[in-house]
Amino acid sequence: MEETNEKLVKLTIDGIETEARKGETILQVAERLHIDIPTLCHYRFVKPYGACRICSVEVTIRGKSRFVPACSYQVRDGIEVQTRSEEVIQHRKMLLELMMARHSQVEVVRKLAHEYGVDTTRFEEMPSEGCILCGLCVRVCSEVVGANALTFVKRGTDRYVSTPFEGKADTCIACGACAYVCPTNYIKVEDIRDRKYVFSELSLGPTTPIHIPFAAAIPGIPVIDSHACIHMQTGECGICSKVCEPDAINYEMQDTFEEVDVGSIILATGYKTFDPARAEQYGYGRFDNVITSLEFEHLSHASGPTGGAFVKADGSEPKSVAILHCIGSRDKNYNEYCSRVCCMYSLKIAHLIREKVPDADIYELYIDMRCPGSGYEEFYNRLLEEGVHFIRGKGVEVSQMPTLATTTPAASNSKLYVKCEDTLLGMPRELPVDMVILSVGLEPAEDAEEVARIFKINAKGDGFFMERHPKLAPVDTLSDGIFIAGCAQGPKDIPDSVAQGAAAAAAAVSLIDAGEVALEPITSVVDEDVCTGCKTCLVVCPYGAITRDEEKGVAVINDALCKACGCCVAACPSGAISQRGFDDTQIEAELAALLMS
Amino acid sequence: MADTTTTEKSAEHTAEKVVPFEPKIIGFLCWWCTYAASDMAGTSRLKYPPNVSIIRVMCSSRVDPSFIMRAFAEGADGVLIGGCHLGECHYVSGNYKTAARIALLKKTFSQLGVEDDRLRLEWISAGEIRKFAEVITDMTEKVRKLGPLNWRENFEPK
Amino acid sequence: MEQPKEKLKLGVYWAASCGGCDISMLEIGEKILTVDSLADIVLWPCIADFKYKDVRAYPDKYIDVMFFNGAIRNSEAEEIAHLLRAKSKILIAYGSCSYEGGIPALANFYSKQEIFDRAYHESQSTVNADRIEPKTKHTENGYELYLPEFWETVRMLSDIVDVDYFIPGCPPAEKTTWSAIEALVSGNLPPTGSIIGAGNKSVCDECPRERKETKIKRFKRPHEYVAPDPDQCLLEQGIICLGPATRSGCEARCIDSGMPCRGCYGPCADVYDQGAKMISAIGSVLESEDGEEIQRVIDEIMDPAGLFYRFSMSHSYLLRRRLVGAKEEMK
Amino acid sequence: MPKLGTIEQVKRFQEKCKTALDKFPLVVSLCHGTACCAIGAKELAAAFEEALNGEKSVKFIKSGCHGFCEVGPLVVVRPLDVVYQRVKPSDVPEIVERSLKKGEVIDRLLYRPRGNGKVYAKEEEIPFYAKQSKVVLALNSRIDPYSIDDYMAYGGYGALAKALLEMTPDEVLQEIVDARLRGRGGGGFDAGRKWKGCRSAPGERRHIICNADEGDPGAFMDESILEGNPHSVIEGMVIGAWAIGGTDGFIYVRNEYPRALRAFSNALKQAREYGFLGENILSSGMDFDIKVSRGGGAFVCGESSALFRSLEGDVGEPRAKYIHSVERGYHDEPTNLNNVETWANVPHIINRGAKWFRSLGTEDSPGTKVFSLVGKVENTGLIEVPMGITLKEVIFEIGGGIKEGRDFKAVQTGGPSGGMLSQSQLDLPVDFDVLTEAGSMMGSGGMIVMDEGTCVVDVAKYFTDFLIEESCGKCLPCREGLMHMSRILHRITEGQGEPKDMESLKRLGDAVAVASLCGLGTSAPNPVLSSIKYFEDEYLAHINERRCPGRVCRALISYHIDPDTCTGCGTCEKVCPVEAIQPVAGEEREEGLLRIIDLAVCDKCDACREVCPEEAILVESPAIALEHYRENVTEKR
Amino acid sequence: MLAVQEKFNWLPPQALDYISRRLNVRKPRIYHIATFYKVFSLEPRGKHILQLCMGTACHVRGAKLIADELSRRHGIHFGETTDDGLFTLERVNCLGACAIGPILVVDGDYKGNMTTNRANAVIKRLKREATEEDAANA
Repeated sequence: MEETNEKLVKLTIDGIETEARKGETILQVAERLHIDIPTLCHYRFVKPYGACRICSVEVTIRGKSRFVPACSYQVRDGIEVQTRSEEVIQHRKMLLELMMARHSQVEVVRKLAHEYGVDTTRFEEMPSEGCILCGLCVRVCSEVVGANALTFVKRGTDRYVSTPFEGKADTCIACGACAYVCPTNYIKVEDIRDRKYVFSELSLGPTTPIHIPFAAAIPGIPVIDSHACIHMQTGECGICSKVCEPDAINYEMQDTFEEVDVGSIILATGYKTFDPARAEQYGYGRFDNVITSLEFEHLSHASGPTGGAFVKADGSEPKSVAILHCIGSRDKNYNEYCSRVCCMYSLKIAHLIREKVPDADIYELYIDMRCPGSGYEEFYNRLLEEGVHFIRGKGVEVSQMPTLATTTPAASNSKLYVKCEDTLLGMPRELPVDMVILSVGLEPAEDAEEVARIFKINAKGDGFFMERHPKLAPVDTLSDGIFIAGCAQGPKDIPDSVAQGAAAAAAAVSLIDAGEVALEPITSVVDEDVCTGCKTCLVVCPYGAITRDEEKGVAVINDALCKACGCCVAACPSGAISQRGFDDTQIEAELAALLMS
Repeated sequence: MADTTTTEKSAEHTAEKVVPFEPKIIGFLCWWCTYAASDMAGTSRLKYPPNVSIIRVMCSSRVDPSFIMRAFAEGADGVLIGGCHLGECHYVSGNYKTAARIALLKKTFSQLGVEDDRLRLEWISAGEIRKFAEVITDMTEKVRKLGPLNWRENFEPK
Repeated sequence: MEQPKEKLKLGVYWAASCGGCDISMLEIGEKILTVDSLADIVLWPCIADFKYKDVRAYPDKYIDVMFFNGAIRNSEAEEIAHLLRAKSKILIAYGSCSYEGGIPALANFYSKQEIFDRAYHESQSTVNADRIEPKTKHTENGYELYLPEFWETVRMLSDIVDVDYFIPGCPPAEKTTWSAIEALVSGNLPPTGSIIGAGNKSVCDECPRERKETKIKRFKRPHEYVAPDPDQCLLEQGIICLGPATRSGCEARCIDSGMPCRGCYGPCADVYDQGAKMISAIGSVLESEDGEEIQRVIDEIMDPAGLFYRFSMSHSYLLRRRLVGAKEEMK
Repeated sequence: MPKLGTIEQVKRFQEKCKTALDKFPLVVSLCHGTACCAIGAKELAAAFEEALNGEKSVKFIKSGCHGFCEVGPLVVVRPLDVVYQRVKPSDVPEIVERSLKKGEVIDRLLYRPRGNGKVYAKEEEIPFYAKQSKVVLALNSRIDPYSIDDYMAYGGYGALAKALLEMTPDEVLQEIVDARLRGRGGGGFDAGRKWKGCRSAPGERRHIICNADEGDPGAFMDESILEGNPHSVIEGMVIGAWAIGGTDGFIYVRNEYPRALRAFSNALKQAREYGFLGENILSSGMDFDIKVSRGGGAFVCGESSALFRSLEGDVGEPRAKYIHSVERGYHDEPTNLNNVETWANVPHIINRGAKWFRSLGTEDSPGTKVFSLVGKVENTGLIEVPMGITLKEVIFEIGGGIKEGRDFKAVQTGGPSGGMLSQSQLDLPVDFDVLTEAGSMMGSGGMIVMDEGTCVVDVAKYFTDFLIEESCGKCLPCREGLMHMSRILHRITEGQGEPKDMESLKRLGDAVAVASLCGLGTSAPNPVLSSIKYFEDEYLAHINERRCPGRVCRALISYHIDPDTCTGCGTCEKVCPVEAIQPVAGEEREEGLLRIIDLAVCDKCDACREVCPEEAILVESPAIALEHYRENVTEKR
Repeated sequence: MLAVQEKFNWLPPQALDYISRRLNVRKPRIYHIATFYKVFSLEPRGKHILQLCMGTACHVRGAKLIADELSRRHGIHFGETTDDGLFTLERVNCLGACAIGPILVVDGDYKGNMTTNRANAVIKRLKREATEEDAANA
């Protein structure tokens, strides 16, 4: 309740003299004084209801004492409140006994009853599912969410909570508020979508619309998911702003686009992993226990869904794991290039599994074990010593039942069979394993094409950004001032990416430091008397160096960007563009000279 | 330096004392690849006919069809244009423009009676010095077969 | 318009012409009266009969301003061209035909023999069993008849004589004609040999349509577009419009009525060969990064030479189709 | 009819109606209340109308309930003032001929109380009426509820005119406060103070509501008032509106009272025609109208906050009572809710003044109270007695003692929220505070007399079951507590009671009373608690001896035929639905063989006992019955 | 809703939808009201509506016996409609005619001083009438 200058009310509670604003309830005063009063059907953001009566306390006014629910009784001048008097405790015990008769198996009730020493009930047990009819869900749904999807039905002992006419409530927006607020969590939010529980969803997403994206998020401040937020949809709720002391929540904030003038741009837009679903032969998405290496990272991470435990989809511990290299790379039908990093991270995965499940059989199916650089080969040898089985042959298929005659089918039928050709032994093999980890290769980011188009740099055949020169200028691009770094330029591991990042930054800083840019000497020039702004040259220039000056209606060339290729000179239909070198006149003179004889 | 093959031919026709037709071919070579290839070909002492006189341009897209028209009009028997392979143009998309222009030009020439072989567009990257030499040799032979264009005689002398 | 001392002597002649230019002289409407008040028509075969001998009778430089329209197709045209050059102070090549060859110059795609075969033998309506073709000299019962020599190639006026000024257009627009007359009458004329009455820029300068820098996927042939978008540039809609490579001055009258510019005002200021420039422009605006696709799209343009050299055949480097052994290649 | 505007016009009109009424020398008033109609009053009315259709000099009235339902259908003939009871259509010609034409009294139709052989003709003489002092029910037997003229003939709407035109709202309010009129709905809260609270509460709109929900089973006084004299309630409400500054009025009628609803709606229409409702009532500048809203069969809606919810078109779920309804009631606006009987008293107080009202009843419970005296009492019906009268007078003098001379056991007052009073409390005066102290409650005025043949535990169980049925189920103690109390009571009545049950009943009752949210819950345990307090022995009988003193609890009783009194007529055998009654060979009696009840088959439907002419069928506890059975049958056979 | 109940003797779902739309009242509230108040029934009710008063006065004078009679003998239970759709028995708390309890109301017609025998008689009569009626129009 906000501070108002209404007159204050004096009262004593449990012998403590205190003051409260008119209209405040005993519960609020008690909370302020840290006096514990049990509540079941009370929730701060809904109007007090007074159904469970467990919060009843003894109030004496002018000598006459009576029992009132602390949650809804508004304090009055001169009242004397006893929250733990002998009768209060006795009645609370009786109420709990009544509740135990009906809801003995409900966790909340049993715990509260236990606190008051009530473990058995003299009354006849009449177990009901778990709804203690506190009405919180109904009230939250109407007062806070505004969807009005739930209601009480019938009255007296056969009163229960349900949706209108027992059908599907069409106004329900599945916000889960009722499930959240239910003290006995008797309401569950069913995932009516019939999707299987697939590891890729292990991220389980945030539980509430307002959340900190993940543990180590920078900046570590909460964000609101506008689709899930009730306030954004129905205008109701708004609890988060009520609770936030610094009142930092502003619902109207929209994503804003900032227009920034910069001298140089570094594109480090990264990569995406190869989607193994494209190669159905590996069974990703069909079999629960086929996961990608990224998902393994998520699974084995301490703050991951399973707290770091490496388990199968059904939660049990896998005894045998196959790690398949080169999924989606060094493969004609997907990506021909080698993604460079999969071998090393596959070894790391094998090592991690060895740590988490010491007695597991780990198979690594590889074509060539590429461990370049210092320390990598040693790691590989260490893996060899740790008893990881290395099979030199690419995994070609994962199926649920054995296909080769030579394999001995495993006992339990939950095994996955990885077919491969062991080139060292020179025969096909089929490994019955519990789990398959696909070391997926690297691919250009989803929007790589779009980014290339915007920044007027072109992409190589395989989709990664084209550097100015593979050896001499790996972080520069053809357009001056635009640099690329990391996997955007091609698959590479972290050390290389970091090195490129530094290089790009250095290049950019050197530009800034230099203060001026060496221009191409023989850029093109537009003759404004002749040019009509027909935009043919705008379309032609790959560097976007030519723009149209709307008032004068003529093309204007930006010398800093022009690379002097001369394409626009040839393209200009009215011959308005000339060049400070290789000009028409010069070439025609050369031509004439050559054809003199 | 005249090619050995041509000397035999001339021996047979000594009687008619026919000087073999040496086609005059203009070559517009892109500085980043084909020109570099010609440079490399030279340093690696590759043999190829001298009929192509080379004009260096920064990019094949600098070659204006009017140059080619003019070249033929003023006595060239053939025109060769060398550019980087598609997708590898130093200026990102220059060679796409050239491809379109030359295709259109070839159609126009076919209407003007200029044989197709006289105008040739080749993608020769800096390293393909062998290919450069072959192209030059092949084109020279073809134009020689076609004979001189000398466009001027097309009209009554004025 | 201040009154010159005495009336100017004005002449108009039509060589290989359709007569459109002569008629378009009247497009200046009632201003023809001011012209009449300023000048006397001393030669205009289209409206009044004149004889060679009369013209020859004029003293040299007699005619102040001579509007010469029509290309040089035969010897007679060449002869009169020389004659009028001599007789007139200012010789103006009026209209596309005299300035750059115009429609008649399209004949340069055929040799003289192919034209005669078509005209006098193969055309469906001719019955010419004994293959009679016109001769330059023919005697008939004692009289000698002469016909002008039919040249192999159609030339523009400036190929024959020195032309003082050129007025492009097929026919030149009213604004062009009038601004030329004004310039002549007022006397402030640009250096000889330049173009008067038209702009330096391309048609796009006067074209109201909006250009959005769009690249074109493929070109549409005439039958494929019925109602192009009225506001957007035709070229950007895939319709080949020669506006960008054509001199302005006609106030984009064709484009206003939805038809692409066919380049009748000839090349822009710094350009000689209009066709070549257009080929380059069309090649540049094509959006494709795949060799085969580029070839496929270009193949869809059926008659590039005819399209790009519709008017300026004589004002191009190659001037005509090759004569030697040309027949078999002609598709 | 002209809209009356001034007090003179009202007075003059009243005179006009009075003279119109006096024109009829003879008046026949037939009780057309719900009870009488149920036993033939409708047919009787038809017969009278047919017989009198020609007569101009006789005014035939189908009046509201006279009160003496036991001897209905009732006909009162004036000016003879004679009361004919249990009149059948066949008596009509005789009544017309002898009483109306010749003014003779028909002896056989007079009231003869059982036992003392006396005959009473006049209304005043009949003991049932003698002790009563009718204020609210005074006109019930005199006027035709469907005619406003009759009501005005007796001075109707005079009080309204006086209040609106001659008194200021404060004066009216002060009059009610002085009268210390306490709410007749059950709470007994001082109406005057309530009006003042509502008047001073902030808010532009004030609602005047008449609570005609009367959920208490066994109480039908509100119905009779509404049916018999609806105009008095309307007049009371308009006066209330004038005093409080009410803007709009409602009456919340129980759905089970269709006849009362019809009478009241008709009265509303007439009142509007006469200008007592609608705009500018009696040109006093006050606009006020009353809308009728029907309940849906929920006892809980009797409670004020639940009633407001129901009126708002929502479910009758009560709200915490700390916010007085006068401040935030219906639609959270100031609301003044009073019972039908309370409103009906208002015109009388205005007419005859607070001092007159204080002269009736006791010091702190002035005025009269209407009770519905039902149950095992000789003269059941509706009585209006001054507060302070003792229970003994009510039951024995007015009620005529216990039916069929049986012994009195208990009386239950206040309906389900009330309690049971035993023999020892008979001398208590009847008023709000005394009854509450005694553990019961005045309630709406239901007074159910119980004799030896009723089982206290069974009644307590009945009330608890009733309350479970009617509880809105919102708060835990009421919903769960009552359910468990009922389970215990069921066990006791089925003979499986345990001694510790008494303790849990008390503790549970206490908890429910203390912790419940609304009135229903807090008063629900009263019947059980008071019955334990006064009839603990009967509970113990059930628990320890498995015996039901009242011989009602089915599990604890069994039927057997007394061999000495049974005449062998066999009627019981014919009636028994399960053929549990067989003749006993060789046991000749006057009219046939002795009958015996096969205890295994008998399902105690009580049909045989009802029809036995000799009352030979006795209800005993199983042990005794078994013993009888063994004596008479087994040895004999 | 009372009007609909009176007219159709029960609350058909379509009617409730219509009410929900017309009066712009949320569906859950209507459902709660329909199940809260005794007078409403969501199932169609029988041809004859029997209302047995279970008020205190009637109870004391044996209403319970009649109730047991109806349920055991004729399978008519409180708040239910017999399978043949003939009878719906409803429990009512005091009809205001306590003096002549127990009362059984048959289709609006009050029958006072009811006993188990008279109750049986009434049911038999109604059943006989129903069978005659079927015979007549069959």
